[in-house]
Amino acid sequence: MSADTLATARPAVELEGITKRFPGVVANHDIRIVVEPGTVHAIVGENGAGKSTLMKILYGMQKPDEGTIKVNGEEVSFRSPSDAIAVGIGMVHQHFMLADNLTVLENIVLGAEPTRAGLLDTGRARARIAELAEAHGLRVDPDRLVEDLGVGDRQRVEILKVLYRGARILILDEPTAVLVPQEVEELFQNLRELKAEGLTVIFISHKLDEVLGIADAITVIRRGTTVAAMPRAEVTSARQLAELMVGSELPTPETRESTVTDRLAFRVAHLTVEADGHHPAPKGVPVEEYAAQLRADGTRLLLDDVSFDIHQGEILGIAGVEGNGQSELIEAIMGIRAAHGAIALGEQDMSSWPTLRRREAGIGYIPEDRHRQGLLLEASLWENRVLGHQTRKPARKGIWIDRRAAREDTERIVKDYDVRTPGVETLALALSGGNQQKLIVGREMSGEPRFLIAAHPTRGVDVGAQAAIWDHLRDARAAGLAVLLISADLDELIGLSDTIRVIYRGRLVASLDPSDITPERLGGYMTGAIAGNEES
Amino acid sequence: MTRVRKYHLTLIGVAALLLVVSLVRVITGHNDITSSGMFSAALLLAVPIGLAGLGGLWAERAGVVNIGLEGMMVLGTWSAGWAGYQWGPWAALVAGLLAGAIGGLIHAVATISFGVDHIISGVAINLLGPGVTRFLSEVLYKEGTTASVAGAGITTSPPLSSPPPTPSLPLLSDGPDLLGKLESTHWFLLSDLAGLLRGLTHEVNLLLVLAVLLLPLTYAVLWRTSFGLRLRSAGENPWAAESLGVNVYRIKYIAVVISGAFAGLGGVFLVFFANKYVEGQTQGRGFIGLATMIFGNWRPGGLAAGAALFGYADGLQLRSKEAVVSFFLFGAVLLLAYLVIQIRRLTAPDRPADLVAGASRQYVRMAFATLGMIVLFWLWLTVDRLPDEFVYITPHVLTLLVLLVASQRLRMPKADGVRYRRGEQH
Amino acid sequence: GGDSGGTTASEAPSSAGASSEAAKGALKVGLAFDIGGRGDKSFNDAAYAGLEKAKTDLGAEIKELSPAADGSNRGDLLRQLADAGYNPIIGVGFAYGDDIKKTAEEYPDIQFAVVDSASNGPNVTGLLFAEEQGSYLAGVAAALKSKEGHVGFVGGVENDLIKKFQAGFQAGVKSVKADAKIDVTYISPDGDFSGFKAPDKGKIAAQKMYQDGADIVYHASGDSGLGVFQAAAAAGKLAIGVDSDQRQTVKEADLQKVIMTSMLKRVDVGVFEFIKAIQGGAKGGTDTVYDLKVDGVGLSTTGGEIDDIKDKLDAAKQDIVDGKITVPAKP
Amino acid sequence: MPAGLNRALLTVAGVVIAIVLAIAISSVAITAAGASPLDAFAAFFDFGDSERAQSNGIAAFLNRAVPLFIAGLAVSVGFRMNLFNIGVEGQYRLAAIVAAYVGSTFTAPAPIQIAVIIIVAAATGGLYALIPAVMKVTRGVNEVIATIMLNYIALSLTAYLVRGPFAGERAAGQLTTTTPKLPESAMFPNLNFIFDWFGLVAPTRGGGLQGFLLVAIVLGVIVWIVLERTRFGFDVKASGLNGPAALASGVNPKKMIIAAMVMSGGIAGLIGLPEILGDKGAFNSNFTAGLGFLGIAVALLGRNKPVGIAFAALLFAFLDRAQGSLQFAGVPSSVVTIIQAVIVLLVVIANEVTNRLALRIEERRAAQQLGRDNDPVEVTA
Ligand SMILES: Nc1ncnc2c1ncn2[C@@H]1O[C@H](COP(=O)(O)OP(=O)(O)OP(=O)(O)O)[C@@H](O)[C@H]1O
Ligand SMILES: Nc1ncnc2c1ncn2[C@@H]1O[C@H](COP(=O)(O)OP(=O)(O)OP(=O)(O)O)[C@@H](O)[C@H]1O
Ligand SMILES: [Mg+2]
Ligand SMILES: [Mg+2]
Repeated sequence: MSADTLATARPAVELEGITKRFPGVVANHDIRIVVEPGTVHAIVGENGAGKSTLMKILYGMQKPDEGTIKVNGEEVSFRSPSDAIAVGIGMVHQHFMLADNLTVLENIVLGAEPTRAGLLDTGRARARIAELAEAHGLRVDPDRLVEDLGVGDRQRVEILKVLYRGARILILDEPTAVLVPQEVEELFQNLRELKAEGLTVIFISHKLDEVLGIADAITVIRRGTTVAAMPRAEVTSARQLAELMVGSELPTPETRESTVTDRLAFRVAHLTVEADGHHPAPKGVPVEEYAAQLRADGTRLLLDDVSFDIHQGEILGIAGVEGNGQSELIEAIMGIRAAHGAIALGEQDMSSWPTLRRREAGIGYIPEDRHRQGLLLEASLWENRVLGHQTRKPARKGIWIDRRAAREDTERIVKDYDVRTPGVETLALALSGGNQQKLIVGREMSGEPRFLIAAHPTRGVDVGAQAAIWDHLRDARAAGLAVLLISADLDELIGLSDTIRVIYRGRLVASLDPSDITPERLGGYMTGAIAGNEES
Repeated sequence: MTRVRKYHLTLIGVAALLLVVSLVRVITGHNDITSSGMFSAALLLAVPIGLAGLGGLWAERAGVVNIGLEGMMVLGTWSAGWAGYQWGPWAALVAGLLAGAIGGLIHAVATISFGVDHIISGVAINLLGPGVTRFLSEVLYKEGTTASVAGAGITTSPPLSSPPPTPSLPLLSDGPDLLGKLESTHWFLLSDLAGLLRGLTHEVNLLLVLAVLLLPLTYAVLWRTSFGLRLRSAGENPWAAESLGVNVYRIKYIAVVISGAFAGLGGVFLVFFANKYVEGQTQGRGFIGLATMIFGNWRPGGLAAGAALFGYADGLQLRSKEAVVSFFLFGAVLLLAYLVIQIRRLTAPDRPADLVAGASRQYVRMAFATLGMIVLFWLWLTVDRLPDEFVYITPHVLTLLVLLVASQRLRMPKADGVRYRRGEQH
Repeated sequence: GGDSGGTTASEAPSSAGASSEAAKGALKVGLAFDIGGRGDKSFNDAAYAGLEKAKTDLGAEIKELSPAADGSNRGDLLRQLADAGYNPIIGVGFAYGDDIKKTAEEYPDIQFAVVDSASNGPNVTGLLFAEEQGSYLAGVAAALKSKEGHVGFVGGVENDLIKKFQAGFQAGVKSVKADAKIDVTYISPDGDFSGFKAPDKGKIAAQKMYQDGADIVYHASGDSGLGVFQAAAAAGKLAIGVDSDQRQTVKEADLQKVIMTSMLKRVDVGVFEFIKAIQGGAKGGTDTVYDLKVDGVGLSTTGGEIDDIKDKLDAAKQDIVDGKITVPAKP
Repeated sequence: MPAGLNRALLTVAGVVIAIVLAIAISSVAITAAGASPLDAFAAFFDFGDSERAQSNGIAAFLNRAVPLFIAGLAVSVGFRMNLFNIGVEGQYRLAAIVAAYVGSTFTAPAPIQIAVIIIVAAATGGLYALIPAVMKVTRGVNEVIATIMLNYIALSLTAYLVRGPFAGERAAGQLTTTTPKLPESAMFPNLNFIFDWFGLVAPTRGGGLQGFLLVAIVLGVIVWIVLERTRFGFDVKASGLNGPAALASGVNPKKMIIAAMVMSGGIAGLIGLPEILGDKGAFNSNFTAGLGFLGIAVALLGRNKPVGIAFAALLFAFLDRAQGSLQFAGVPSSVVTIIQAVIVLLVVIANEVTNRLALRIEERRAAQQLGRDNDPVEVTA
């Protein structure tokens, strides 16, 4: 930092010696970061490096144990986010912070409501939102319920929330994780505009090329402390950044030679899911016909006549912006959600089977949200091993749960999958996200499935664990496993899949060959910008 | 747009119901089912339930389940009796409110500050309320005390030192009492309407007016003010609220304390009604209130409807045990209406696909409805008077029946009952 | 309110021998209340009045216990009294019937009494009250006073005890006006005692009767009766109280006015007389019936509202005492 | 397991602190009432002067604990999977009358007679609990409301049955309505011989120490085994800890709701049996009410675990027994309810605090252990 830059303007944010300890973890250790006003400052670091913690400290959500924070040159001390908001800081969180059952408008004004005579002045709020939306190209209908919005819209609401408060310093914690490239580009356009207006942006991402595309300066955090800080110009490649982050080389998800066989492993035909409750189809009417009729009636369909085959040794990737029917597809296959159409494992039709029987027949399931669908956080690891395998060896002996066998098998998983834990009696919540995910992968593989649903298998998992999970998927595929892979990480999708199908508004619209597709083109299909090559 | 349609639909529904009720009255000759006395009793019985329900609404909208309403209501009745005999109805009002609020505060401390399971804390308060009040009675109302001389016993307080004022609407329900005259003609529909209006306006106690006003007030505060928005956000996603600088703890505290105060107010109402505290006079109304709140989909309007239904049915079984039988006819007519609508839908040329698909199911349902209609009709023809034991439970059975029909549409606040701790996101 | 001046109940003829009997000293009387307990200003307190009288008049040492709110420990209270050396022991309320039977078997040397239930052991005395007879008089009074020929009855809990009140009342009314209309309402079913604690529901039930044209309502509904009085006051009509002279025990002046009379049930007399008899060496195994003959039940006259029909009431009473009229105990 | 031991120790410490605090708080109340707290606490331990009184007191205490324990068990089964069966109250009442009536209609050798009565009671309770379960599963009716309403309905229904179809003979002058008397073979043998073992006088109180205590113990063990060791128990636990995860693992939530509710109701059906088979010999209109609601408090206090529930039931029963002694000591007996409520509240608060503490410790331990034996991320691409 040279003397003359200091002379021109005081840094927008200056973090000095920030240390934050959690029980057993030092999340931040003596961190120092200087963010110049009117710039986009990226912070990178692997999972658990302490980025979110740092930002929460800057936003007043957590108190640092040590260190000082200066905003626009003034030293500040925040007791709550409202203090941070007061000095012009706004934060978009890593996970959406929206109240589903409130409208967009209510979510935006919450905490900074305009009032007239004690009542909420929605007129003024609406005007101001329209104005902001116009100025920054962030268009959303203020009267819709947030629960009806897609992820892109939600992200826009989050940013509007921050702008609405007149923030001059924006913190964006992994805002692009759930966006497709086109949306990312839109977002970056917005950010550049904001920057042009003199706003400061602190931007966190795991996607290094994105970082290189938008940032003016970059700080790298490793294991809770700053290991490098430099202007964009000094960075030569993503690889260089990555090595700073992890101290070693980047893994790639590419699969080499194809292991696809011609033996059919799994088939879905004409899968259709109604939005407003399932109504059984009349007897004798083929599903296609019934689906057509529903369409004609204007019934909203979450899944619209979806068909595909997966062969043994094949990974079928489903690309799509979140909310286009992926969750429904998985749930329909698992039997959690009622659907029309046929689902067959091998030769066996299982469309009328309950979830349990499907699992027993050999479907493995890595859910998209491990905390919601995958784990009993307040139960031990071995009990989590039993989950989903209550009816099978080794977890079960007659009507009993075979505790000893379950423990032993859990120890095997811990060893084989490198789950870092003090023991199998440890509660699942004491494990880090990546280790929890490895446990789930190990569990689902241990049932020797013939078909595996892997939804976002490496989401929120750091590079090390990521590579391990990819390896396991590849090995299983080589052994003849059929995999349905759903991922928002397009590199992962392209790298692992043998075939990619694009889902858009509940329909499979394109079938692509991963060997000659770029993430950008894929994003085009996903957003509907490029018309699909399939008719259903 | 949808709101307007919903509102109209509600109006049409109410009108249709009134029509059917009026018809049933004329056929059965049970004039009491729409008499002003009936509606006034229904209102009186509905109000304490509704107040408890409102209490539940405030707490649950802020994300705290309050099953301790009953205990808080008990605290309210005792305190109102105690303050009322010494300093009159206004003091009773304040004391009841405060005592309920203290109950709420205990619940708040346990659930919000200590993160205790909401149900557990509520159950403890339901134990605590009757225990503490009985204890206080044993101490303060024992023989030889001035209270005892004034008429207190171990189970009752002395009467209020002066009765709460009871205004009634001039002209319509008092003096010339035009509505009363119209009602006594027993004309179809007109008398029923008159009965309804007169029942709601004749000799209304001030607290009752206040209680009824609390419904729109609650709506206004929760849905039209910034405080209400924050409160609801605390029940939907407290972490989002926290991240925007809302002090979620404080909001929840306020909500739960108000919740207790409302339950206490329900207790005050009972004391005003009886003119004194009587041990056990809440009679489980806290629980019923909670039920009406769920029944009402966590909304003031629905809650009012639930409380009104319960109050009406309770009033009817208390006043005219024979008239309860006419509800068989009422049910039969409703089922008939349902059948007519279904047949028209099924025979319509452009019937929707889901009907085509679910036709067999539909037929089964209609067969059941037909059967039910016939049974109800037969019951109405043959039964003169049910054994009392079956009459007492009219309100409970009705509540269950309505829930069976309407329950699927309920949606509770998303973070209701969730333990919230600052900085610990789920 | 035991010693109200104008009641028709018999004057207890005992005070004379009090001082001499006090010398015996060893008399320790235990009493266990019904749910609600001591201080309920009603049934339990009436029993307590008898007990207290035994203390002052007979020099008895007394101990009274209230049961838990759910009444689950009635038997244990009796045993605790027995173990602590109390004899005799009295259970107040018909709910004690079963427990007294058991306890009496366990403690054959102790004398027991149960109010409102029959003797069921050689050392158990049943203290029974002819509520139907008193209620008959209440019915006669109501029918005579009613201008419309329309009266009402509000019962608290629909059990056989309260039905005795109803049966007597109805018979009394019909004896005067065979075509009289009698509305009957109960507040809660048997086993659910909330009907004794619901003044609001008592009020609503009575309100309906008054609106329909009844001009006198008799209640046997504990604290719910307050509501009946309020409804009467609001309608400008009359009501009849129960158990004790409610014109005296109810403190509100406007409510006192509407209480035409009360059907007295002299539990105090029953309790006291029992203790006295035991002190005199009596043994149990029989029932003592407190009926009109011994003035164990009757009508209160405070306020003088029924003075004008005193002749007719006395005649009716005499007919019952003479056995010319048998009052039904079941409706 | 040192981690488990840690947790257990912390829990016990928390409970002890909570009880001490509860005693302190109630002492304040007692003093305010003009009585001496020392007298009051002495009264809790005063089981009478004579040996007979003491034995009776102990029997009364244990007899009270039995239905409370069963009620707690019944409630806990539902609560374990976040199913709030507030309807235990109605379930046991209805079950009691049906069982008492059915048991009175025939005579068989004692074991058969008693077994039939127990089965009828469990079946009735289970069937009555099936109503809210089916309503919830098919129509989404909130079980809290449904069971509250069904409690009132059961109350009226039993009132109807006991005076109508199920009415039995009554002695002249007996006002309590009752079902027919059960035959002698239906009466559960008592456990008075246990007092001999300890050299105590056998209690004389009606029925003595009720034999149903054994049934309760067996029931507790069965419930523990079912919930902790079987697949069904695992499914219940999973559903309670994380509904969506249980669903995804193949647990059928509808079946679980029905199974848990019926099991809860079935257990509830037994609550009234000690009173009927060990004491009264019939169902009558003075049948003890309110145990279902107390069961909620007992279950919560016992953290929904059979052993905890046993302790909680004993504690409640111990306090309840003192109702008479307190009055002898001149202390308002309502102080019992206050102590119970305060203990429930404080114990759960203490539980919460110690639980959190234990989790922290566990997390720290996990983190420390991992910090020691693992170095930076190694990449295996
Ligand atoms: N509230 C908390 N309590 C205990 N530990 C925490 C807490 N929040 C974060 N941590 C730990 O602190 C460390 C830093 O976490 P942080 O969320 O800041 O990482 P991150 O860099 O944002 O990771 P990611 O890329 O996964 O978002 C991690 O080990 C995390 O588990
Ligand atoms: N909210 C929280 N409260 C308490 N501890 C937490 C919290 N969040 C995380 N931790 C602790 O932080 C550690 C890491 O958790 P986290 O889920 O952030 O993992 P991570 O660092 O992202 O892991 P990975 O690198 O495997 O993705 C764990 O030990 C966990 O116990
Ligand atoms: Mg992480
Ligand atoms: Mg982060």
